[in-house]
Amino acid sequence: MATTTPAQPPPPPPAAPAPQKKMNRLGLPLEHYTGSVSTLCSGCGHDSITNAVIRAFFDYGIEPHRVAKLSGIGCSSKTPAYFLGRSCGFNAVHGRMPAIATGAVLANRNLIAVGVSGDGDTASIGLGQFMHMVRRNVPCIYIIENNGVYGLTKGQFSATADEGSASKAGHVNDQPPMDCCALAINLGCAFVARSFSGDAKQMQAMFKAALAHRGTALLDIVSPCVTFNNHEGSTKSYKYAKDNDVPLHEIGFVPFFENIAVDYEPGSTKEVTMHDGSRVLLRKLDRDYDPTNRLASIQLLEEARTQKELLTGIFYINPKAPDFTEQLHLVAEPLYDLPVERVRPPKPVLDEIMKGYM
Amino acid sequence: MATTTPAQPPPPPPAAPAPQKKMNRLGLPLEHYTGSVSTLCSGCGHDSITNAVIRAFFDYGIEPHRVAKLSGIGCSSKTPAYFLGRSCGFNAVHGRMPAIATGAVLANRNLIAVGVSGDGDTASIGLGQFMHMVRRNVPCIYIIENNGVYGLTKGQFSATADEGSASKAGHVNDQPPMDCCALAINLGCAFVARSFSGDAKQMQAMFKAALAHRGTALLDIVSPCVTFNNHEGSTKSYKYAKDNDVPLHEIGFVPFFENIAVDYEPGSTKEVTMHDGSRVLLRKLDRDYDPTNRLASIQLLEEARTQKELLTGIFYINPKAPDFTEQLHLVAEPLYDLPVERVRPPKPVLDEIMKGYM
Amino acid sequence: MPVDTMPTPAAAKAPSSGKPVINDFSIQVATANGSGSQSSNNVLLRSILQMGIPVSGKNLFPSNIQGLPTWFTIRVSKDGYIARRKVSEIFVAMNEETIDSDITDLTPGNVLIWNSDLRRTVKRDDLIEYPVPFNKLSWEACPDPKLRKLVTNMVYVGVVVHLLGIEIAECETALKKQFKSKQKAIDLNLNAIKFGVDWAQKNLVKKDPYRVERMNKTAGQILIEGNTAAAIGALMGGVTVCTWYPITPSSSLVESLIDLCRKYRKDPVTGKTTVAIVQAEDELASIGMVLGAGWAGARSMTATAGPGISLMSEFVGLAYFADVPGVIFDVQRVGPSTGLPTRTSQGDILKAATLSHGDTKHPMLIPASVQEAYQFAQDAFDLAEQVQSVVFVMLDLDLGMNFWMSDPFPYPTKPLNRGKVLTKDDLDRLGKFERYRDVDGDGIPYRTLPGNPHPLAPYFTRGSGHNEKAQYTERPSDYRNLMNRLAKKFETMRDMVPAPVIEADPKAEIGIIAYGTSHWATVEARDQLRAQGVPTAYLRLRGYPFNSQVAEFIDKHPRLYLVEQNRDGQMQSLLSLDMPQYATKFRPIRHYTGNTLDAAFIVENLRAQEKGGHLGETQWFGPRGH
Amino acid sequence: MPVDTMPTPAAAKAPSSGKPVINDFSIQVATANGSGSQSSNNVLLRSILQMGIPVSGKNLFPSNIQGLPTWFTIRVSKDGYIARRKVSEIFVAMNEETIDSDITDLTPGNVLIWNSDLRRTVKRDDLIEYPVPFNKLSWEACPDPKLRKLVTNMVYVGVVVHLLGIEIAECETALKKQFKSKQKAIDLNLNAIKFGVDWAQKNLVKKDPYRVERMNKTAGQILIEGNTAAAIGALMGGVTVCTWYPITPSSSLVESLIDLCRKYRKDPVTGKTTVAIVQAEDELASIGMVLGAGWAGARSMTATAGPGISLMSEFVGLAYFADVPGVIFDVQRVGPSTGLPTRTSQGDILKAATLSHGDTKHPMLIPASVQEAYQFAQDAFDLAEQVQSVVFVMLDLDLGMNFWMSDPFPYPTKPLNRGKVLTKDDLDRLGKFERYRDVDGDGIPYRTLPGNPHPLAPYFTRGSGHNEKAQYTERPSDYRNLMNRLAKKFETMRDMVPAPVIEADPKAEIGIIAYGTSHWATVEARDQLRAQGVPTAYLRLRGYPFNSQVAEFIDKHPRLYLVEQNRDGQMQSLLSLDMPQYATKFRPIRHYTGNTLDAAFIVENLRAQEKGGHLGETQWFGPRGH
Ligand SMILES: Cc1ncc(C[n+]2csc(CCOP(=O)(O)OP(=O)(O)O)c2C)c(N)n1
Ligand SMILES: Cc1ncc(C[n+]2csc(CCOP(=O)(O)OP(=O)(O)O)c2C)c(N)n1
Ligand code: SF4
Ligand code: SF4
Ligand SMILES: [Mg+2]
Ligand SMILES: [Mg+2]
Repeated sequence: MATTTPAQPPPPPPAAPAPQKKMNRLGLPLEHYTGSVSTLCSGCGHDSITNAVIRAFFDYGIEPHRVAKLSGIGCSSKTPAYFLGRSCGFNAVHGRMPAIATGAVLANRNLIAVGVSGDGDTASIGLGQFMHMVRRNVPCIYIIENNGVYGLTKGQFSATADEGSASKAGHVNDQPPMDCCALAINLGCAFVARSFSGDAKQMQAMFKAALAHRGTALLDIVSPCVTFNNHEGSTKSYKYAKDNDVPLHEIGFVPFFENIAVDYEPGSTKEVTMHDGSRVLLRKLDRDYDPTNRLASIQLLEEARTQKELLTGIFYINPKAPDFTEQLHLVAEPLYDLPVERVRPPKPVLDEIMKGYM
Repeated sequence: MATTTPAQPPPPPPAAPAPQKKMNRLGLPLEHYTGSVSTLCSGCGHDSITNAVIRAFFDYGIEPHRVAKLSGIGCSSKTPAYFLGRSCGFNAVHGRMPAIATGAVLANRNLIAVGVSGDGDTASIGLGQFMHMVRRNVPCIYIIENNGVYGLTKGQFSATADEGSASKAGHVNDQPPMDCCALAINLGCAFVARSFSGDAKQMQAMFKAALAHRGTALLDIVSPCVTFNNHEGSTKSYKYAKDNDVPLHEIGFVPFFENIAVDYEPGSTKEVTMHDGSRVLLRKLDRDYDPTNRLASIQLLEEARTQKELLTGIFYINPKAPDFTEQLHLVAEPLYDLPVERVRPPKPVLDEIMKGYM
Repeated sequence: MPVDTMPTPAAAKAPSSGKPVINDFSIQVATANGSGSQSSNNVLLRSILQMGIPVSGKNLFPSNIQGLPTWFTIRVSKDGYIARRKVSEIFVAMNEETIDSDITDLTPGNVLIWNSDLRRTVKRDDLIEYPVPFNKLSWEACPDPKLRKLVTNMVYVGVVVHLLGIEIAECETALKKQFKSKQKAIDLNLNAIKFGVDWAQKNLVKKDPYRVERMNKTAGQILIEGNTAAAIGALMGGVTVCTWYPITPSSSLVESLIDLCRKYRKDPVTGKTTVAIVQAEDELASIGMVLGAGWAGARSMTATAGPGISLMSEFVGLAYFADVPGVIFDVQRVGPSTGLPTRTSQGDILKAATLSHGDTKHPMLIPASVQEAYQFAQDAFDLAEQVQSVVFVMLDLDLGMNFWMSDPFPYPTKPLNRGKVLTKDDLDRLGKFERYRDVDGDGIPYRTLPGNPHPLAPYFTRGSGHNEKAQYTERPSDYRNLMNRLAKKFETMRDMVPAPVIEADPKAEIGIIAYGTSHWATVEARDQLRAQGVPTAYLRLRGYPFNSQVAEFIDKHPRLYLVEQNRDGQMQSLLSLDMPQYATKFRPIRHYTGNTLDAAFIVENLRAQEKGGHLGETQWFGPRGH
Repeated sequence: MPVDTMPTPAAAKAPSSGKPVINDFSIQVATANGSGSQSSNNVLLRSILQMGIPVSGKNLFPSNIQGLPTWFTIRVSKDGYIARRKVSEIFVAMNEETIDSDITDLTPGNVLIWNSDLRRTVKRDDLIEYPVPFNKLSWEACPDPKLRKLVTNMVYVGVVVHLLGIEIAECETALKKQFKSKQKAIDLNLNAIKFGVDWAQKNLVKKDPYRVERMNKTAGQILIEGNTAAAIGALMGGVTVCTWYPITPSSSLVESLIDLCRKYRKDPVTGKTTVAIVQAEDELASIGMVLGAGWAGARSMTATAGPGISLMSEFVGLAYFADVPGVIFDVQRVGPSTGLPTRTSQGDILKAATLSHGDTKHPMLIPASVQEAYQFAQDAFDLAEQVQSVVFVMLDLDLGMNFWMSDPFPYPTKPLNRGKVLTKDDLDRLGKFERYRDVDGDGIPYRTLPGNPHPLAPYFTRGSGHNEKAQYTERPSDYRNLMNRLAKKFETMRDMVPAPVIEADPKAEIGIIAYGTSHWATVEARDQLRAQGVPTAYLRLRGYPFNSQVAEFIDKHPRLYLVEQNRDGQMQSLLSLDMPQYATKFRPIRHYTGNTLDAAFIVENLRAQEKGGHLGETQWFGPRGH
């Protein structure tokens, strides 16, 4: 029956371009990283992000069963069905992906949480949860597929719509946009980046860097909605994004398992060693920029705002910030399947407690 | 019956120190600005804020019936019962004062909205509403009575608790604080200030400046909870606040109805003319600071954060930002009592509409 | 289309003979979402309507923007029935994704118009088939590849127009309506239709009996969606603050209102507007703004669907406890949770009525027609201000998002009823005011509005305990008195919400109760039952709480059927709790598939229960011991 | 204390003669919140308990931190009754703010111990009075002004100790308990008590009949709050994720758990913890985390009260629709809205059971005692995982925040029941897995957990339409099948929740149904009725959905009374909907003032209805036509 879109194996052929190598370091083919056929509008930016996720996880060689995909509600939040079909997923309620993700990683800290959200899902209804998750530094790759509108409900402005951006019907948005990257930095987020769904290379490098990070990694990705926000006058259209995308640096990534020495001219590249030993290489383009300096990142984003520049790149990294499971001093093993002896104190403990109330 | 605390006239004697002059410019006595007897713990910072509000509204000469007092839930949110007993008030649900305030000012744009909230009310459960209200620039004086804990539920950390601050029981907070001023500036708030409930003079000047402002005026006031957060190790205790309070400038206020020329040494004072013609005078103390420069205010707060400085003062003012009623192009009269002819189109309009569907 | 797999013993048989069937059949068109087929379907619908023939249109669409299967059904009914029919005699198969399952599901004797350029594997020899190479035709009809998809859809309109004998002039009129005055679009589409007509004329031999013939049953009728109707009602009801958060199927209600207000709620002199419409950040905010505005004296409203209702729970309890007015349009979709967001149900009835923690009850207005949607939208504002309460207007997706034929709406004759508001002058006259005193014995207190300069006017509103003077209290008797007054207020509402509509039948032993959109299938089912020798009386609920006519009706009829579109019998719950003496009397007819209700379902279920038969799958979770 | 102004025809009369009354009276102490009186009251309570006499303590406190009136009641009952009594024979008036109204409300013959240093204007000549200059005494007893307020409270303990004949050695033991090993505090307080005793010895002449005498009815008993009991249950139940947002009266449940886990859930080797306890930013987040954790296989819980329940509505509907486990402790307080946050009610029963939009139903466990709070907390985790559902544990403020005597809790004997979880090995063996297939015919499907490496294991969870394979679907029959399975699952739960406790009486024509804390007043009321020649049978509900014993019990008794602590008869609603054949049979006894229920209220209401009398004020909003 056609209204039943398959969400399980057998997975469809990969939507990404034919892989250069057949198997990744785990010996898995790319098909192990794809999902169901997308039901989004053809040309939707979200599908490009899906492809980049597939590619990055394949390249990095993550075992699919270790991943938990979490999302809210929206066209963007549907995408976890379209990648990593061999991972568990939870498409929750609107704006509440962070809570579900937090619960899941607390239950099982071995899970690699990938949260997908939309700009409406995150910056409108979900703003509080987004910010509190960031504040807690919950280990999760948090992807905002940012098109400035509510796609699934047919094109209303979201809170990331730029001041002065026009709707398809020609109405102009009067309010300043929420800049989720600026907010995240403000709250101490230790991995904050922005990309554009039209830049597959940049996205893939960022996803890999995010995989190497511990804690919340925020990726705010401008992802045009071809159906409702791709017109003249929109500041989230393909054309606008292409014309205004200013990459901050060129991002290279050397995973921990490839012990490669990379040559670069001194001063040309900023290298950051990630938590798992991978290295992120940021090759300078127009400006000198140190993504480990928080004040600099704040200034950078404020300047970009006033100049209405669509800056992309990794704005801030701090590979050392303790994540939420560490803050909570959890045991090393996942909580969810600790044996009864470790979660139910023995009888003498109950006796002791009872004595205290006698 | 004792459990029925009177919330209406006859109002109790003023809690504020004896007034210097008996009547304000409207010929009203101070008693017209007081409310019921406070039921907060004696010494609670919130009561000092209450007194400053009473004094500021008296001095400014606002007719009490023009004011609408709105609040959420918490010890702080109870305070609207303790000031301006001759104004209407609405003590709503936890964290949702902004929505109530927004609705009220849309219904009646002549109302002067005073919203009171706590740090739990605003930065935890109410973060989303707070930020979206700021983004809309809803005309409202938004007071956060910030004690770093949930007072009414007995002392749990709130989201403004500083990293490293200790609870009464000695547990240490691991997470970075939400800085509501920094967040508000990020969202384009056009009046952002911080004070300390121990500084009555600064608070009163700020409240007057806020009254002269159009749009959301955010006042984040550190207000110690003597019962649950006034101990050694707390960064929101009286002692800590007194020891660490660094006023950014000295605030003077010349209301529009007092046509006074103020003499000051050139370069010593920054003057800002407010929407209603009042003037805010910011006399330089240690540093040169221009509160009309947004980037500067962002840098200032980030520096204060890293140096763990409790800066107080007016961080940012922009008297020109259009408020929400203007953005919505509302008619000049309050909507709530427009006559039927203005809200129900005449019969020919219905005929025309019907024709369109034939 | 997705069929209901419940056994259908008495499915209507399509005539296989050549005897003409005039103005009495359904057409169903299968396309993909976002392919522009909606315009084509509307043109088809309107053309038939303009020929004076009663029609209705129902869109079964996916929760998706582009590419997933969509089915549009046009019912043509000389008798004026507008409910869905279980079987559509004519099927137009335009979607490759579903063509096989669609064809499999057809009833023998059905007419099948299908795009022969699609991959079809299912073969049938019991259908009347018209293969049409639509892709090829649209290549020919439209040189511009960008417009070709749209044109394809108009070509099938042409084929249907030819086969059914629809007047081409009416198509032209309908196109003008559809594309306003965009002549280029009109021409393009008209040409495509004509192309389809021509091709059909040359290539198809009429083998089926279905035809339209001009009647005069639709003169002066409008064709409108319930959401638009409600929006016009709100406009005429003098709404001044509207807040919302987009959610299917309620968004178009507010979006219609926005369009209307842009035109009709501008001050002629200043160009400023007399209404504030705010897209909130979520439903917690939108209901909060409604209540802030209602408290400050505005006529305030929001529109939402199930998930929004859940999020509004806490605030609605505050409104109950503190007597704050506001209007909530709940355009119901299939729950629980996200459920089927683009399918219809009556699944929030009990939930809205009892929303929030603690002892709470809220009034509901339940329109069945677009005219009632228009009327009740206005009534809701009056009622909210009169009783100082949140008022729910319970639409559903079927009413809200489908096109319904109706008489044009009457201009309101009553003034706005602003309820018990005391002005400064009133207070001067009265000399006293206590916000929550039950002065009139109806449980409804008087209120003042913020800004009233009289010294007695200000009071403090709170969701915590308060006495008659609006003072804070924890005194047990104060609390009980307040709760009793609120209960009394609810009693007062029994005769303030719209009364039920009763169609008595002195011969009937069977009474049927239905509400909302279940009405249309019920009307048709009653006619069928009457024709089968089973007369029925009928009561249509239009409001909650219930008035005394409901008990009388239940009492009068030995056997009582309750038709609703949810699993748990949510209206039955409300009736049983209000009238426990009848709790065992209700015989449930419950439809919960997301599809709109059809008369056959009612007839079959009712007759099975009359025979003492099982209630089908609904039985085992029905009331125990019943 | 705030009295209930409902007419009290049969109020208990205190004996005015000198005949001694041993171990059978109540003491009520009026103080101000935050004055430290809680320690004094606890010492008094414990001292009596340690003398082997059954006691219970109830705290009536304001929604405020410091300075507002508080009343603490200690009931001393040789027969072991622990419900509130309407009248307290001994009143200790320590609060100037309420002294006049408190004294006005006393029953003739009551004993009044009052602080004669307070301004009192009300005179009475029908009381047995003991004026005590407490302020003066505390000046003398305590040179340090900072401690004086606390000491005052211990001085009144001394006066009471002397008047009632409480053994001073037991006070010392109680003080040690209270102040752990802080010798300085123990000494200071003990001296204050002795000071009070001495003063009373010298200055007061015993005029009243009330005395305590050592018994042996409390040996080995614990004295504990229900919230603490539930926390110990959660600890023993193996909770691994607990999220919360502070709200009275639920906060102390989680705060107790935090304290317990700090001690008892640390890995002995690493010092790390085996439980994640998270203070969320609000209740939408706390329930979301519970469900995320439950989905990923943790035993997860949250605790909240009415407003939190409302905010959790949307997420709880998701859990229902997608079979996600989690435990919610609802410690009920008085609603609607903020209501009376520090007063008790059973006002969320219907609301929790039907929480969320659409057709939803959720199981509830309803403890009446601290031991059940402990037990059901454990059971809830088992049930949640067994049936893959949100499980509500419905406490109330009375149970949660008052001190109750109990046998020590038994160590659990059953292993943890983790429900139908398939491991990699299971999947290897089975060779197939469909997440939502009803394999066992009980409506409960099997699940895998994220992280399971078997290729069949992963599935996609969603709140939108899904078929048995967890695939997205909008197909009508898929939806209906899913809803039917969920309804069947709910049927399965009937015999999985705790069965009712029945006390049959073959002679009884009257059956009483009660639940939760209403139990204690009901037990006492039944004894009183029996003494009056009215035997009753009793069924105490402990879970929802109901099992077949409930219907049998209702059926068996010609007249059936239903005791609950809410206005609208929320449990009556659930019973009526489940067993419509009995919907008219319930005779409501509803107490809704925020005060705890007392036996006299039940006896009076029941007897009035037996006489065919009116139901008092509850009648006019009761079920119609009843
Ligand atoms: C509580 C609730 N309110 C409203 C909706 C309706 N809704 C579905 S998706 C959506 C917005 C999606 O926007 P965004 O997150 O930007 O995702 P996009 O579709 O643009 O990718 C809304 C409002 C809902 N599902 N739930
Ligand atoms: C929905 C909801 N959750 C929880 C509560 C309980 N509650 C009351 S006040 C409060 C926190 C108050 O903290 P804050 O806003 O900082 O005010 P303060 O008392 O410190 O002034 C909480 C959690 C509530 N009233 N409503
Ligand atoms: S509506 Fe927009 S966001 Fe949604 S699938 Fe289509 S293009 Fe993408
Ligand atoms: S608890 Fe804290 S915040 Fe509340 S009234 Fe007391 S001092 Fe103030
Ligand atoms: Mg979007
Ligand atoms: Mg606080």
